[in-house]
Amino acid sequence: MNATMTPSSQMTSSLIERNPETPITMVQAINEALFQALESNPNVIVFGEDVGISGGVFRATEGLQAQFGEARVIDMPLTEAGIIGSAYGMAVAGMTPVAEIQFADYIFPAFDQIVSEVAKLRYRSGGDCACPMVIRTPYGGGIRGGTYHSQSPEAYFTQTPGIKVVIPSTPADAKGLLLSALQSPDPVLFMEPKRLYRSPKGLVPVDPTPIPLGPARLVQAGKDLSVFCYGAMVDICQAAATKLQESDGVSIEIIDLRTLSPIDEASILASVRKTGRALMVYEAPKTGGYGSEISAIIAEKAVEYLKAPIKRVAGLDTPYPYSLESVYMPHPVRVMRAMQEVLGF
Amino acid sequence: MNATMTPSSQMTSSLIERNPETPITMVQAINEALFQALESNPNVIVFGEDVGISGGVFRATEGLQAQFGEARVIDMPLTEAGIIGSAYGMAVAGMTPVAEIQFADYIFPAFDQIVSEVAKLRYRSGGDCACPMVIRTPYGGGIRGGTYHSQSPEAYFTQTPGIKVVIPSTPADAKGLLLSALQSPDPVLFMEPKRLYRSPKGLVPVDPTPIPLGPARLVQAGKDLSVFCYGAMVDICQAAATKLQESDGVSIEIIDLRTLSPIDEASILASVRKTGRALMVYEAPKTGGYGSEISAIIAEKAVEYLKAPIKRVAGLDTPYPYSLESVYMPHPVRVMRAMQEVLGF
Amino acid sequence: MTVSASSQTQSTQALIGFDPQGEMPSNEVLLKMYTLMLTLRFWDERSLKLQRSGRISFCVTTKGEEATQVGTVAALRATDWVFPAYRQPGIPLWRGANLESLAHQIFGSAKDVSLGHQMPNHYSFHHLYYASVSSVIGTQIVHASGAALAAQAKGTDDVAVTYFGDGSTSANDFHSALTVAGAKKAPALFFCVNNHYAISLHVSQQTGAKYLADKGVGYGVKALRVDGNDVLAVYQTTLAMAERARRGEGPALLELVTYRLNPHSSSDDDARYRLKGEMDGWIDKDPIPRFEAFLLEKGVLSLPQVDALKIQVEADVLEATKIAQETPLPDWQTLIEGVYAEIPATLQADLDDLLAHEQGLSLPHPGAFPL
Amino acid sequence: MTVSASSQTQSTQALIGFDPQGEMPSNEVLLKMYTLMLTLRFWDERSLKLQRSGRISFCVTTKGEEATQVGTVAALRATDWVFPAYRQPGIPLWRGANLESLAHQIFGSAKDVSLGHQMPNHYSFHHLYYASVSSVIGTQIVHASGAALAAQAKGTDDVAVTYFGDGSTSANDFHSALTVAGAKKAPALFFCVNNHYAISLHVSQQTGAKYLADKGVGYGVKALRVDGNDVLAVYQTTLAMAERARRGEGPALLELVTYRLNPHSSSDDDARYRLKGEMDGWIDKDPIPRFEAFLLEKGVLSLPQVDALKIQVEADVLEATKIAQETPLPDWQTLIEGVYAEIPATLQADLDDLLAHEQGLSLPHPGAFPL
Ligand SMILES: Cc1ncc(C[n+]2csc(CCOP(=O)(O)OP(=O)(O)O)c2C)c(N)n1
Ligand SMILES: Cc1ncc(C[n+]2csc(CCOP(=O)(O)OP(=O)(O)O)c2C)c(N)n1
Ligand SMILES: [Mg+2]
Ligand SMILES: [Mg+2]
Repeated sequence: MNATMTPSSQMTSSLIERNPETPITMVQAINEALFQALESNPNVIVFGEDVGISGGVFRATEGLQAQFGEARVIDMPLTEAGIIGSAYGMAVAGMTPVAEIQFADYIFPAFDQIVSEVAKLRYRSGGDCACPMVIRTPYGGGIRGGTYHSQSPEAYFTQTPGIKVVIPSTPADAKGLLLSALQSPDPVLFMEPKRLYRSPKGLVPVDPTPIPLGPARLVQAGKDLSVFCYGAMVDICQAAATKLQESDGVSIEIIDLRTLSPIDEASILASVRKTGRALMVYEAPKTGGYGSEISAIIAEKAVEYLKAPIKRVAGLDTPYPYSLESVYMPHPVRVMRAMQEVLGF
Repeated sequence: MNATMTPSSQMTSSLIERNPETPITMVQAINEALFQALESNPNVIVFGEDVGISGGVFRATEGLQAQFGEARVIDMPLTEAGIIGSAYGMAVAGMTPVAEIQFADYIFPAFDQIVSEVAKLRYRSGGDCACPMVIRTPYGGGIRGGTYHSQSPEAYFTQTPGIKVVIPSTPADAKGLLLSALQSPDPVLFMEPKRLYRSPKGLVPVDPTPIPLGPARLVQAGKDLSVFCYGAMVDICQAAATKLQESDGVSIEIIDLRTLSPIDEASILASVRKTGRALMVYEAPKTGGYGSEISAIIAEKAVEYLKAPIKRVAGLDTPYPYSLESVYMPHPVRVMRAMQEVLGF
Repeated sequence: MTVSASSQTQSTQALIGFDPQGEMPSNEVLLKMYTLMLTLRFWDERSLKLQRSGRISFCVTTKGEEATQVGTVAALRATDWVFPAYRQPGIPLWRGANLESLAHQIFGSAKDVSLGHQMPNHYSFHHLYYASVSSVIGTQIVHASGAALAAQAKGTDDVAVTYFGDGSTSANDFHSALTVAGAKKAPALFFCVNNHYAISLHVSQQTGAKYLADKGVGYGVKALRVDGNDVLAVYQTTLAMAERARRGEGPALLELVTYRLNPHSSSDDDARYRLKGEMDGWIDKDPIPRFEAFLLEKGVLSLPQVDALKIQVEADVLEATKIAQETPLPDWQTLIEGVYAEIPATLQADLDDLLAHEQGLSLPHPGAFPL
Repeated sequence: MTVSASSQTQSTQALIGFDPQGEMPSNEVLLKMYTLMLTLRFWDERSLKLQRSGRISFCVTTKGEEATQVGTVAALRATDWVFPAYRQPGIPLWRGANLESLAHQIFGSAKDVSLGHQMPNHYSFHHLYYASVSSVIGTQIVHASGAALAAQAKGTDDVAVTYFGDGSTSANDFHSALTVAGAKKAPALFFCVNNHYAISLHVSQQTGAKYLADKGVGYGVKALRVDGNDVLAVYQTTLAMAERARRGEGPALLELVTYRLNPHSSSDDDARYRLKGEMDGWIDKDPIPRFEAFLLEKGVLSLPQVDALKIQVEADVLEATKIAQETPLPDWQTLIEGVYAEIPATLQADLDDLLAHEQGLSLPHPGAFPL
């Protein structure tokens, strides 16, 4: 296999030769997971717009077509509905499709296929049919992409029973969770925080090591406040917490939810029952965002433990802006202030 | 105008001749509003699948094409994206489009047009362009429609800034709110609880009398518990409250939200600050439903008034079932038990 | 400036009929085809009766369109994936599904494969390569393109097929499907069952195209118009196009020209929109008497055999629906089965809560609605 | 069974060029067309420079595709609604927008009509009948069908037009748009700017169709292939099809055959996918030198005039971008303006909360991304 590798391909060389002690980027980690999946499972097919000859606009599929051929790494015409609908047909016919939607903002032409078909097939057939697949898509802001290259549409899908929603926040999680998604018997929407694609880097096991879908990740334990976040907001919450712990001597617990749907309710409730305070941080517009659901769960099942209001730091209830996006996106200072408010209640 | 009316048309005769003291159905009220809008505003265009020659599968557009002609009441090809996309173009060009999506379950092929285009046009152009329109669609369960004729997808839209979401619960509200929607400078998704289309009947003013978008409706005042609901759930909450008030001597406030987006936060908070207890009732799957957002608002802004957990009675987190839908849909007894739980906390 | 007509692509579709020189099924297969067409007719009648008497909530029939089902499936392999619309019960029946399993589905009984999760006529027969039916118009079309890509990737010579109506050609996914299959030369057959109506909209209002088969050229997909009431014309054309696809020569769009002899569904009133007089001509073209006459003429069947067959088939249909009618509804636990392969803990907890308190509740249904 | 080729619709598209006998713009209009083409070329160069030096975050250019903009808009009325993609800045400029307003948009400055809400090149000029640009591929196509229906309902003889790329013909809304316009004979013109690439995908991989113009026949929409690098061929064909539509004879699809001479956008590396040698032939067909030669030959322009014009246009572009560059960013209040006609109370409260505490915050941007 080595013999046929194109030497120019970053990925293949990183897979084979890279030093496990050298940190890699999230996009490299994803590329590596896809490579290993294609290599180990002949049923895996990777496809989407510009994923083949050009290696994907973010280079996540770099080198894959050269390695695995045009029948398994497919450049598709410009139709998201065609991409997801095809994934469904492939899955029913026994393949393991990995479809890329170039930006999460462009998932909406495929919304009907995802919400009406992919998410409902198993249920509507009483388990007779199913269509396990992975839909990968970069999401989120912070790259000066404006209205249509910055959205965080996770809550459209977390409210849709039948599809899992997974969001990594580190290179290692990206690889490990993607490998698990590829083994899931159910469809998985795998949303990649594009702001983290190229930095920070992190250590990632070279061998394929799946990280189970489901359990949230305890980023840091604490006793005064529980912060729930995911994706690009994890670093921001950590930055805020670090600052506040130093200045105010408080103890903050940060939970990276990772699998947003189905939700890890037990971890959320356990944390809040311990700390008595909860803060949700997410990039999407505040109203109807994923943080609202966490809030509702806590208010329903742990209200008696609460010492303060449950707060949300999120985007404004507007479409995503361009010139002032750095005001719009949750900022560590804004998160810090919200922490202070909740702690000082 | 009377002269050209087809005598067989229920609607036109009801408009002209009907006794204002005789209750009418919700579908008649909607038909009447559309008739009066077409009559008074030459820019109004009504269109959708089967709305013309057949008068709509629920008969909401009965008689309109015969009265106003094929250029203003248009039978469209089977393309929801084409219907909503056309509405956008019409609105930009100065018309007042009223598009029907035959079932809310079939709004997803038009999701991209609604979420990416209709809802974002004003913002993305900084107010330079806008596309006011009304999208009417029957939604909700209780008619043995199974997976694809019963869904309540309101929360996909209430989380989308830029489009208003309005849901009537009585024939009078249906007419009055629809007339206001037709005057709104912003796009309105007008969701009609199809289970209430033909019963119960209610008194409706014959003259066009808009009911403002925005304010929730106080169905009944109370002091021990606030119940937030809309659409077909209002009657169910009332039935439950009536029973419980009789048996347990409690006092229950019921608020019909009517305009779900933008939300009437003031009414919600005022009510909860008064009663100290909140219950949300909705038909959609519980997770990520509209009730979760209300819960989050209360938990954020009125938590210190709470005497009990904030509860949600909703659909299960599954696609909509067929054989056992009467178990799935919130039932008065289930609502009553939830009221008791919250009251007895 | 004047632009000459020849500088643009023009429609030139002819209607393809039965070719006496063409490929013919064996007598045994001809008999199976005829029996299935009769079965479908009786199944329709029975379903409508059950619906009218309130024993099932809803039904769609396929009266008039039997040849489009039977002629196609008879020409396919049992392992060719089928992505159907809601008007193709003939496909699983051809492949060995029994009437009882269809009956359990329309009653949503405890023995329904789909656990009573879907309304009547939305079957699923994965082991027969017949994928679960959706109500959403057009979505299945692109699934066939995907299954055809899968066949390409696996290197088999299976084809994937899909059925959809005239109205469905306007849906997004008709476009997605033909775009993908055309660009990739995927081995898919697209059966457009042109029954002239999409609920109330006549096909002439559905599109500006002269013929639905004209839609193929814009995707580089071979497209043909076939007499959809001639089961043998359908059979021959399907066979030819399937072989072509298996050889790697690409997908085909077959417009099967037929007519819906019943209302759209049990909720529909077709008197409101049906073109005056149109129906009569089509009753004369009813595919069943046509095929019957052919078989009698060829001596494949005799009149007494026909009579006996009809009695038998009617009895089979009656028996199957009786069994289903007497079967109870599914257990409440089925409400949460099949959302995911494993039941999420929170979902089980929510159901348990219901189970503990509300056993036996039911809301009245306000009656028939237009679906 | 063999099916004869004549029984299916075949592609027969010829490329339409300039007709010396055909309709010609006045010399004044010819000069305006040429000046605008130059302006676009300089605008591209300047934008790229601004992007490369980090003064704007992103740009798309239209190099090579100038004739598709200028030839079409010159043949339209000022009140014909335009629903553009992101590669048609020539339309508002033709209709009187000044370069400064475009410059404010690409800088997202306080003077941007769109209040800095969108990324560069996403203009909106409602008063010029040029509707706000979306980044979502294809959505605008059906907006033109809607505006055309509006013209029908109002009884005017305006047409509505839209621009989109070769890749966009695969998007759902290409299908929605042509389905609606074709079925309703709506006065819409669909300009498909075939620049041979959708980012990295060559048009030959985008569809199985021989020509993109073949896609018209499936909708009953007249469709023509035009030399999109010949501004006068584009002008003449547009004029003819617009007049036809105004007469109520229906919509038209014009495939304007051209070539993208720059990478897809400032984020793209076209060396990865461009077909070897393909570019050279197209550089020879560059629409600007071609038109220039024509005007010089006809004596509409002299060489010294050409040189003076180039200097003037370059200076104008520079001046406009300078002004925008010196303009500050919009006020924070603009963040919440334009979601609805009225600002919801809760939204104002959320912003006020930000204003009270976080004035002056900003996150670093991690740099250029492929958009
Ligand atoms: C996306 C979507 N829109 C609307 C409907 C409602 N609907 C059900 S059947 C139908 C007409 C379908 O016509 P056609 O494709 O010709 O199939 P036929 O019923 O004639 O077999 C419509 C509009 C639907 N089911 N799905
Ligand atoms: C719905 C959607 N999918 C994907 C993209 C990403 N994207 C931006 S431009 C483009 C290619 C467009 O090609 P074409 O229509 O030929 O236009 P061109 O850029 O060549 O003018 C793609 C895939 C998008 N903007 N919208
Ligand atoms: Mg039909
Ligand atoms: Mg292009």
